[in-house]
Amino acid sequence: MINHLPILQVVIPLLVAPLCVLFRSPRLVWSIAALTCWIILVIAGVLLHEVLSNGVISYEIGGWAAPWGIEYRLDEANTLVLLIVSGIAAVVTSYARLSVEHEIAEDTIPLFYSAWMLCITGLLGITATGDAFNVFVFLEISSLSTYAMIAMGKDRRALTASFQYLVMGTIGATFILIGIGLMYMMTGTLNMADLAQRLPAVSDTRTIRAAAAFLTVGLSLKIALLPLHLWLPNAYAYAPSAATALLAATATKVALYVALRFMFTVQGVDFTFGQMRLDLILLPLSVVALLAMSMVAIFQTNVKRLLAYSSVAQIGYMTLGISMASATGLTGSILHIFNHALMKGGLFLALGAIMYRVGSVELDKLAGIAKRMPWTMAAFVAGGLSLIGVPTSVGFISKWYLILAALEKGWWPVVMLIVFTSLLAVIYIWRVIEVAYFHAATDENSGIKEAPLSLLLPTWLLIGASYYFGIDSSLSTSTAKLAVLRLWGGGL
Amino acid sequence: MITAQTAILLAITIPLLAGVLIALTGKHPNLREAVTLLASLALLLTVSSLLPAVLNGQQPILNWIEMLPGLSIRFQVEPLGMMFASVAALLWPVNSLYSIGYMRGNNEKNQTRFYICFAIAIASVMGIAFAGNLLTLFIFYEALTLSTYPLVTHSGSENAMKSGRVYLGILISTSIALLLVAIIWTWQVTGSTEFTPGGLLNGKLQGPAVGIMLLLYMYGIGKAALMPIHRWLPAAMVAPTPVSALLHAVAVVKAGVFTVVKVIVYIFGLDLLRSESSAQWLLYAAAFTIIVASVIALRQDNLKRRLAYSTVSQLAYVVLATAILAPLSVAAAALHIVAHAFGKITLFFAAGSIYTASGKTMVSQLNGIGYRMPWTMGAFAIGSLSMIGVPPAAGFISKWYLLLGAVDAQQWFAIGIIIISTLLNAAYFIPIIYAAFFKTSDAANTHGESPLPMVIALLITACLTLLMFLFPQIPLALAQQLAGVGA
Amino acid sequence: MKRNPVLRVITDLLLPPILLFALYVQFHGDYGPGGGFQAGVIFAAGIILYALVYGLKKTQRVLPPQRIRVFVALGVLLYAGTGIAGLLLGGNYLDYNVLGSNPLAGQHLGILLVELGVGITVAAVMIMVFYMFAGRK
Amino acid sequence: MAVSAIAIVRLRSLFAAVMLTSIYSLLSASFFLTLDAVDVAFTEAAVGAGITTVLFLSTLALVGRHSQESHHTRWLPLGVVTLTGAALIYATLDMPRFGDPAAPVHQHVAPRYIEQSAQEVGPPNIVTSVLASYRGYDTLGEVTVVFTAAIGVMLLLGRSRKDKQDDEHET
Amino acid sequence: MDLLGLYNYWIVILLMMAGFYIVISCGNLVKKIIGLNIFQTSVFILFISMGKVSGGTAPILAEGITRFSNPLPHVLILTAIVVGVATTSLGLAIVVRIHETYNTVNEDEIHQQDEDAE
Repeated sequence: MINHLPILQVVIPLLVAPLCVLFRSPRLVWSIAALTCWIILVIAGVLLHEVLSNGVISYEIGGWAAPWGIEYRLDEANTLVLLIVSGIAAVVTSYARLSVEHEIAEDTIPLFYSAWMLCITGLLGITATGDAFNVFVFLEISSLSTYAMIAMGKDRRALTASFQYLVMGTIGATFILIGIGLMYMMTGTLNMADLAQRLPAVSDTRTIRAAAAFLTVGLSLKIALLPLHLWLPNAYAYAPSAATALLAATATKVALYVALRFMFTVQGVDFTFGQMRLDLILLPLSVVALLAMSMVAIFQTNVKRLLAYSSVAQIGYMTLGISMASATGLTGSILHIFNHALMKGGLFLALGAIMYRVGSVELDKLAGIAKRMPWTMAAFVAGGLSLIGVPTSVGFISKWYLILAALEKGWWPVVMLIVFTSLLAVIYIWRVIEVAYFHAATDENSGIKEAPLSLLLPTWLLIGASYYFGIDSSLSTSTAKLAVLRLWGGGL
Repeated sequence: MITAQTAILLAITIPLLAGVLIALTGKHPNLREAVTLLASLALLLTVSSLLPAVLNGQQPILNWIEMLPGLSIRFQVEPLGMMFASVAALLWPVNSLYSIGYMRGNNEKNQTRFYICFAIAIASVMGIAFAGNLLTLFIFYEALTLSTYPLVTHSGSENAMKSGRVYLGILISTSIALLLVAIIWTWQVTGSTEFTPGGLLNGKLQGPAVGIMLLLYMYGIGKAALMPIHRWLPAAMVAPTPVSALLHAVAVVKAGVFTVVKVIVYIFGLDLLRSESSAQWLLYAAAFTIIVASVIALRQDNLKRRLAYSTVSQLAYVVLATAILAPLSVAAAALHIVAHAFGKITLFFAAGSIYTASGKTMVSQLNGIGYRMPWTMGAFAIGSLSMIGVPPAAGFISKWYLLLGAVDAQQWFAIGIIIISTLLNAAYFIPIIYAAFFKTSDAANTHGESPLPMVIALLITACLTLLMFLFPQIPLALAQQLAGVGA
Repeated sequence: MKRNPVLRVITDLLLPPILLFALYVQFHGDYGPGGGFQAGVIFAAGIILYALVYGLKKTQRVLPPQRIRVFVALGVLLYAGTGIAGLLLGGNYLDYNVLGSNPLAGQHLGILLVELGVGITVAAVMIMVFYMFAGRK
Repeated sequence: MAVSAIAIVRLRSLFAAVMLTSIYSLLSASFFLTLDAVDVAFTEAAVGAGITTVLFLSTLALVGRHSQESHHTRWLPLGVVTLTGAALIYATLDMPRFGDPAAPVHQHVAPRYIEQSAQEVGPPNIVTSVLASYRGYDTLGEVTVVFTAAIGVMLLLGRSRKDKQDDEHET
Repeated sequence: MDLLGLYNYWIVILLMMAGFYIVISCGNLVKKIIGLNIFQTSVFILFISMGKVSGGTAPILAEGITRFSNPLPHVLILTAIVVGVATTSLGLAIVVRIHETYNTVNEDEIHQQDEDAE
């Protein structure tokens, strides 16, 4: 069975999704979903171990050899992403029970979990596949389920947020489809490894350049890279809490991984940075994203929105690392994908717990909440410190590599930028902390109790992980470095 | 007997453990404070158990986890760290005693949070003192900032919040914006962040880069309060007095200058700085801070604020001493860290004692108070003498070595600064003592001395100030070891 | 429309051929154009026509939404399950060669099952979606 | 086709727009037919002209037929569209000519489907072979997408308005 | 240069852009979905065009025919059409819900209502 794990990773949640529809009891469906997620986490762990010890795993679906059939191709880069997605999925699903019962009408809960599992299936499928068109198909699975989940938010603005995301997401997906189509047109193949071999011969053509451009724009929409981030703040702010946590920690990361895969493996470093000079486009966008979005975050009054804008800014760090076009920079990016998933996931889970008790995440409703929910707020503080990049947290590790990469290049302004945006993070995190800790509690808040254990435990699991990997980063950094070597191909 | 490695680990875990226990016993004040006191004594024992080995020239090392590839959390007990740790460990029990009196006497809220944060801050101080490389130091440096933030904003008032923002803003932003960058740059240049005798950067970095690196470090270490990044220190005065005492005598500011000395001695190395003209600015920056801060102190009527600006100028002494770059002056810097700690904590204890007993905070209100609170004001006088640098107080020793070092290095400019600032010190301390003992009080004051624990505490620190003058052997030996000059 | 006898008669006449045609498309996909997807759509179109003429209530009495919901899931399960079957019989996922006695027979069976899965899901989904929209009035 | 597309841009009546979309769909279906894509044509006719139209009409029945035009500035969208179009035109410049049998698409991967599928898979309809077997996994994904859409629609429209109001009264 | 061979593509691009323009410029949500539909359908045509081989026939094996059009794009587009209809139905479902809660499907009016609510 062990050699079938790559496909089982994706197909198990895919099978569970329709199963969810067949049952009526929310609890039962939740148990199945949670169990599934832990199983796929174990699978992802085994796969990562396999990849680290034995190298790339290729799995031919249907028994048809690539490029005729569809191939799953696991290397250090995407297995790490698989681990992130399934790990976050496991923790967040465990957390979801109460939060979902609280925010979603009871009779639709089985359907909600079905969408939930589909979203996870989609994300895993995108990550595992070695086929360009398959990426598109699974992207749509995850996107459609995401639209549906976002629309389930209690606030009516959830509907418009979902619609906006649907329109922008579909445009993005169609752009990706055009990009893939143009590449197919010039090479006759859809398999990524095969594309990588055949592209150099035609990389001089205008068609391929346009293809790369369309792919990049389409993926940037999904990554929420400025200025294509417009869908994200509303979507994150009004989606159900559990869904926000799942999406914030995984969706944009997976899209970014796909972008990396195309930039590095498929098109190759020489093409992406030598011919297209993508670094020249990414650099200013990342800089603006970091600065502008951090500042916008400071002025938000809804904490979920605040963190959403912070996410857009943090994506800027990841693209900044890529734009340096150096091994250290890319290591920083990949590490930040991993690290940011942990901390943002933890932060949104803490917010979900607050939502569960307070019923709102507006800043002025949180006055003095730290007294009532000390553990939840402690988790928020810990996550916030990680976002700032305080040492022993994962945020510090990412920042270390990014600054190191900028220093290697001698890009002092970029060093200053990274540092400055960390300070902006201090401001927006501290606004929340001050209100929660030092403002007197309002009368409404006087009866609020600490969040139940089933919400606290998963939250602290992620926060704990974000400190574990901050103190002992050997596992994450070594995997990230191997992933960089793999992505870079022979050029390093 | 426990091994040195265990002792290092214990020194950090005892206060942390105490924090947990305090949290658990928060509902029972007596038990909670017993925990604090016991833990502080246990820490004192642990730290002193390390002393003999260090005096014998050993430097116990403990490598903990590898945080980044090739970069672990590492502890190494060298003379300066030993000195710093001993001072902190010695003053924690005293400060705890004092805190109990103060917090109860003023009926402060959130006392449990206070003691927890205090314990964590002490753990961070131990981590800073024993840090074996820059990364470790940085981690505990940030932990110290964060754990003292709730102490500064303790009262929760609008004013406290504002000051808290200044405090956190300056300390976090300088450390992340400058210190972290400097550390990563060092790592990029040398592939290491370890404290190396003779200087890690020596021979690896030349030219103006040295000056820039020095700039990053010196202003990155915001806790050393070099002007113009000193503002957090007066702002932090909104905190309860035991915190001010801790911040200004033991933990935070000393962590700052301690880091400055360590960076200059072990990261740059005296030779490198001496040979680079781009690094000479430090001396003048320190001199500027000494004079300006003293002048400002002279004009403060609020006692705690006057003490705060006095601290700013005294910290700059340490920096100045180090910047002279002579072995003797480096020893003086180390000594001054200790001497100032004892003296300033006494002064703050006295200020808190005055506030608890009489509610007074202004210098102009203190006429004749010496008769009502003889012990407190007596101790205050001893502390002041130490600040000015007059025998029989500890301050004299460090100032003496400072002068020796300056003469040795023929830094006439520095000598001039020292003399002027001594006069200024005298100008802002002597009037207080004079008013307290020789002026008659204008209002009908009925208060007496403050609660007994506070009086005991401040007497202990005053005695320590005198004792260090009389028996300076141990700190002297450590300081000489650090500077590499024979006893 | 419910009262228009002409429409009713035409619907009655048309419905069986439409459903039959759907089945033809479903199983003839191997040889000519068509397959599960098209068949599903045509089947659904038939039902929708019926619903338009006879009303939603009556249609739902014949095909209750609950049952459709089961079919929605069933199709996907059939498809994915076929893949698992291949896996259990020693091949890779979705490898049909191992399903039959020889590869060609296996492929034939596999494609049949898979197309059936597609057909069921697509028909069920289309009917379901229509129910949902029509049910909002 | 072009006419119908541009007419949709100008039209205010949503009903007419939907009808034109349907016609557009049918036209493209016939276009597919001329391009030898019989399966695609069949599907496009059934889906684009059939199901999609029904869905649009059901929606219109619920939301009303007329579109009020908003007074946005038209320059930004026009700019974006022109840019995208220009990028695509640029892309076409190096494309293989339409119908060229020597184009790379016909040289790699596809020949095996045409030559081997009869022996390897069986059905004479190559599209079916590729769809269900060679790239069967994509089709599984496709079915899952349809399933996802159904889940989404059921989530959104499954509860009647009355249920929801009851719910809100409770909380 | 034989530009005539590209003429076909250009028409497709024109259509595509018309759809795209509807999506991003129209304030009416239903019309946006219509635009998406047209946009996607045009992309399908682009794909199918590249699969065409002059003189080829539909890729159904039969006696005596040796020249087939490329079946792979057909397969891809079959999948893409389905994805398209799935997106459309979900999008319309959201539109219906938006209409129920806001009583309008015009983007500006929705925006206005949200701002008034705040």
